[in-house]
Amino acid sequence: MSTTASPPLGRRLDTRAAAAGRNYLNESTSLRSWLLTTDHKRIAWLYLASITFFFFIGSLAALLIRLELITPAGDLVDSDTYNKLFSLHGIIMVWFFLVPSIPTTLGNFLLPLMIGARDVAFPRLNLLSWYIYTLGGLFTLTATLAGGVDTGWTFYTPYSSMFSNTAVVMAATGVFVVGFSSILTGLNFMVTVHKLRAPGLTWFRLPIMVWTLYATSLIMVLATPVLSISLLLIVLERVFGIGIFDPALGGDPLLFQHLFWFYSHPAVYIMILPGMGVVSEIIPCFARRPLFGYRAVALASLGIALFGFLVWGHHMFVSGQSLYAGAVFSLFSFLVAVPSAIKVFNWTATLYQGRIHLTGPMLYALSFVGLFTLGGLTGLFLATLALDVHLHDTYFVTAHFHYIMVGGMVTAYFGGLQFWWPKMTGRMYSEIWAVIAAITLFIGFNLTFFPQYLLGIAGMPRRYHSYPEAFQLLHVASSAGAVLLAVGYLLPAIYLPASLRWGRRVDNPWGALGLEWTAADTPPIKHNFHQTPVVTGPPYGYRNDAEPA
Amino acid sequence: MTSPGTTTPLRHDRQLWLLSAIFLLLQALLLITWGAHYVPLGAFTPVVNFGIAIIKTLLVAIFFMQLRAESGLVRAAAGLGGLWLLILFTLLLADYLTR
Amino acid sequence: MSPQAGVTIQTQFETAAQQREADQLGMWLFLATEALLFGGIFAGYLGYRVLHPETFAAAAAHMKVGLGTLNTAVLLTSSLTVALAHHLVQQGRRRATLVLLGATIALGCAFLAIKALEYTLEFREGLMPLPGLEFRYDGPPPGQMFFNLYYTMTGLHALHLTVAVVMMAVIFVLVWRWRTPDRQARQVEMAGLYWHFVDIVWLFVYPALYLV
Amino acid sequence: MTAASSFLRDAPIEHVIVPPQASELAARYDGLLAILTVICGAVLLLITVLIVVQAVRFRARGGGPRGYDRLRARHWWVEAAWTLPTLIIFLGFFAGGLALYLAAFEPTQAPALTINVIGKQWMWKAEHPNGAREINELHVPAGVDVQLRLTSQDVIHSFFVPALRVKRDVLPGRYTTLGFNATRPGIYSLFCAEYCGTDHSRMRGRVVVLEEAAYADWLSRQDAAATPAAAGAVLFRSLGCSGCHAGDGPVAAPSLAGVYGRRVPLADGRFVLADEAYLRDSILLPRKHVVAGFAPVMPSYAGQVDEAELLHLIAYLQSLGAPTGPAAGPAPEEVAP
Repeated sequence: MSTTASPPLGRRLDTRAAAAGRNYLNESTSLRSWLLTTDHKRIAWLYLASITFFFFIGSLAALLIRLELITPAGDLVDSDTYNKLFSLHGIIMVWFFLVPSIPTTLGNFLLPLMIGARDVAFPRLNLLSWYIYTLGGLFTLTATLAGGVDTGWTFYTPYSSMFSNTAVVMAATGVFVVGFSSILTGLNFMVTVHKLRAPGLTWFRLPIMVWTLYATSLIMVLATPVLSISLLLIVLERVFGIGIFDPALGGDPLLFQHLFWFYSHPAVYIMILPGMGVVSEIIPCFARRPLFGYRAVALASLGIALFGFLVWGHHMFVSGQSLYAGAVFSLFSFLVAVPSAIKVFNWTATLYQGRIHLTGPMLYALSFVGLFTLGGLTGLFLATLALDVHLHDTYFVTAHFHYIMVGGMVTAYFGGLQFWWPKMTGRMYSEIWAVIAAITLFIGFNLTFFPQYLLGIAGMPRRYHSYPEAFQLLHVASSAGAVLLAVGYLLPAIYLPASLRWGRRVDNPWGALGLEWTAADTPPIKHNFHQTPVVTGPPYGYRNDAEPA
Repeated sequence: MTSPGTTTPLRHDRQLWLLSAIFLLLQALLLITWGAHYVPLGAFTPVVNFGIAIIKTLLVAIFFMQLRAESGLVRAAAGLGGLWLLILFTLLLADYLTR
Repeated sequence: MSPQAGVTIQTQFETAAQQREADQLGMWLFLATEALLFGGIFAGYLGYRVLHPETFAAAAAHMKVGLGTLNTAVLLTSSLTVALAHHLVQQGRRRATLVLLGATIALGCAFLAIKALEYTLEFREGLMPLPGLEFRYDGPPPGQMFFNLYYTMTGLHALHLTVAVVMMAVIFVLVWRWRTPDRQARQVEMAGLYWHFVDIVWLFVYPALYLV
Repeated sequence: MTAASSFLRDAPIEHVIVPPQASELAARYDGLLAILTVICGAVLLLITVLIVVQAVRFRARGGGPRGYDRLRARHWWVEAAWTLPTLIIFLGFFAGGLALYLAAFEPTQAPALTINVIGKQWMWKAEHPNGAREINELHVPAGVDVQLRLTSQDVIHSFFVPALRVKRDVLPGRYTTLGFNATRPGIYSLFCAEYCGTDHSRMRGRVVVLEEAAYADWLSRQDAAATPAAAGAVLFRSLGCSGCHAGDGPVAAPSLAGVYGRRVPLADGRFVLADEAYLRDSILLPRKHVVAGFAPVMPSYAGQVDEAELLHLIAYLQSLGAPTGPAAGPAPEEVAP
């Protein structure tokens, strides 16, 4: 951070870690030392293991869905199975992958390192979060696999509360439990950022990653409990018949949608904000330029977190919500899009006059910008009241949020994982394969989801097990893309673990300038720093006149 | 911030006096709410009821929960929940009141 | 290191003050979360009250306002005893703290007992919409919705109060042992914050359900 | 379930991407869609080109020192330069969307034809004013302001006709309305757009738009048992409503003649518009709105009438003209067609 000259890319440093010999990975190796660890870096690995597991379960469900949709007749699985598959896919991907992934893996690993702290504020709570997450997740998975849940991840009442005869109670309980993991992580991060910053590390010297993690945590703490209570009401309804959503008692089915989206729309920002943080770290590093408009990007993160709470009703434009409320929600939806647009422009401007290295992580990051832009722009279609009437609940929506969440967030997650992989392991992965994987992901993703925009405009509704034949061509294209996408996901799952054995030892292969790179060993020692770093300048002190490697 | 041994006896007496006074005020407010229940106030009933509840909450938070002695950061954290509840209620009512 | 003896500073903190502020901030953020949890169901209450104002008022006439008011008074008193306990434990006055903590626990139990009495009376009147039990309320259906909300809200509150009572009991034992007075002072403070919060929730449950 | 699948008849879809424009709204809709697509497409193209061009132009192995960074020198001006136009364009989108939305969901003139549609797992049931009924199909005349009165018997459904660019959720316990004016005769797809359980994807059918004369002809060929109003009149007697509301019963009850569309004074001094929702509530939740001057003694009919019967009762009440006397509405027989 205080460094003035950035070392060129690819410089192979004699690792200080090797000289010292001790790091957080080899400090103790027993299973017990991992399962009872309070070290944020080890907890990040625990999360990485759990999350990868859930990600592949969710992906498998997605693949089956796409296979089923190759033909219009719905002949691979029956409709109940299909409904359970997309519910499983949604529940797993949203709550056990997208929401926790970057904050709990990269966030856990990096947050204390980036702010010069020895750990998070409440390390034992941090471990507890992981246990809650994993046990709650396995509980839900058991429910969705054994009994099956067919409500979709949205649990809309009165279908979920009175009509579905599947394992809704178990699944909702599992998601309810996992919510606490999210809340505790968010709380932990917020206190950490407020109270544990290194001397000299003022707010406007924080890396954007920390800003976005902070904004994410704010949403986790304030939105998750509302989801908890609405799921609890469904469980109480199904167990005791309390009928809060029963129309026969004067209950309003829309109440659930209000409460659900009060969480679930901000949750979209829980998913995307950390991705924006990752990209804001990667792009300056490989463009050898400080992030353009640092303050604007930092404040935009907080702006998104706040405005994200004012827009939930845009999921309900055709639901029977009051037209006036719809207008208010539409207006706020456009306002929340402004900070996102600002970020995109700033990332693009960061490249200007840079010295751009198209490494694997950089390709992921640039893919993110492109895919997120398309996802965000199509979000404007959906925020436009009249256009949403036709597009709501069609494949246009499916395509839109997959562009944000898969094209955006998952791409950022993969990019970030590879950017910090050397830091986490002390080993370099295969760059060639990373480039191939990033390109495969980009092509496969667009082939999968772009046709879905067209399907949506054509009027194909979501969650359809069988469909009119006219839509088949686009569905086949989408399914073909899904196979390519699966390859793009599988590649890192092979070459990243392989690097643990065959990768060369590195210290800071990118010449990156964050505190985590410059002030800590690679891999870091148990309490991160030999001595507490003192920060004297702003982040991203990259220079584009450094000599090439 | 108070820590053992740093509080003077005078401060101690004042603290006890203050807490007891706040307690009496809270009970008085409770009696007013209860009494108001038997007076037909029409549309003002909820205003009075919840207005008094908010006053009581502020008293408990500021004096019993010692917010007055806390840093601005903790006060902000305390206000956070209230602010977000306001967002939830306002936008929810934006639907229910104009439907 | 801190000049205060007895405070263990965990590795991630530099000073005792930093550690205390972190605890304090963490607790208040947790209370914000809890506030939103109750906020969700209050939002439901609010929406339904706007949709069915008359039937809610009619159903609320069946509430036992006297018991509700008594319970509010009990909880406010318990808040006083907690606040006093926090004050006294900082003075190192163990015995007085124990008396006040004991009083707090007793008041908490008294609240739960009165609540249980209320539930029993309502059960006898057939105003409890349980499966397999006849619900005897001759008003229109949204009245039943009112009772459902009443049981959910007061039940969730009672659950929180039960947790708070158990927490207070544990801290009572810790203060009794008096191993590390400074830590005990922190524990009383933290548990006290939670107790006050549960009290505040009731301050809204009371007018929402009893004084419609 | 097998019964449901036998109803499955898809409309012939010949379009590839953009559905046919079968209503006035559809043309305006497509115009707005085109504007957004062009503007957003241009922005996407701009960002993509900027990334690709810069990645090549400023590639690391390009050698040499870099030029002066003009953007950074006036950094806040640059921020403002892209933030303000963005905001203005967004507000433009908002206004355009709002105007069209209000036009679609709040039509200014009264509909010429109201058709009741009930959604249930997993079929659409429609009933025309003359009593003609159909399942998973809806015949409507072209060039007429049609209003659908939608309700659901079980879970939330959503009535979606891509060619008309209309969609509206169908809620249990509530009436929502959907208005359109079909301009082009033809057969169009009808979908349920809100996930509603096992056979959600089979809850689809066809909307048949006919010329007005053809529609009249089609109507006349349907064997309508009784009009909804007549069916409602029968119910009105058999449920015992007439006992009190026709004025000759033991209990005083408000006259219902001409009640529909009137502002009714309530016991607490407020007024409420007697629309479908009000009449529905008065039958199912009679004590929600007590009419001024009457005791709250009416029992609830919840559970005794289903959604279709409720719509019949409302149709009957709607058919009652202006009151003929102070307390007596016309007897049911008088209004039968």
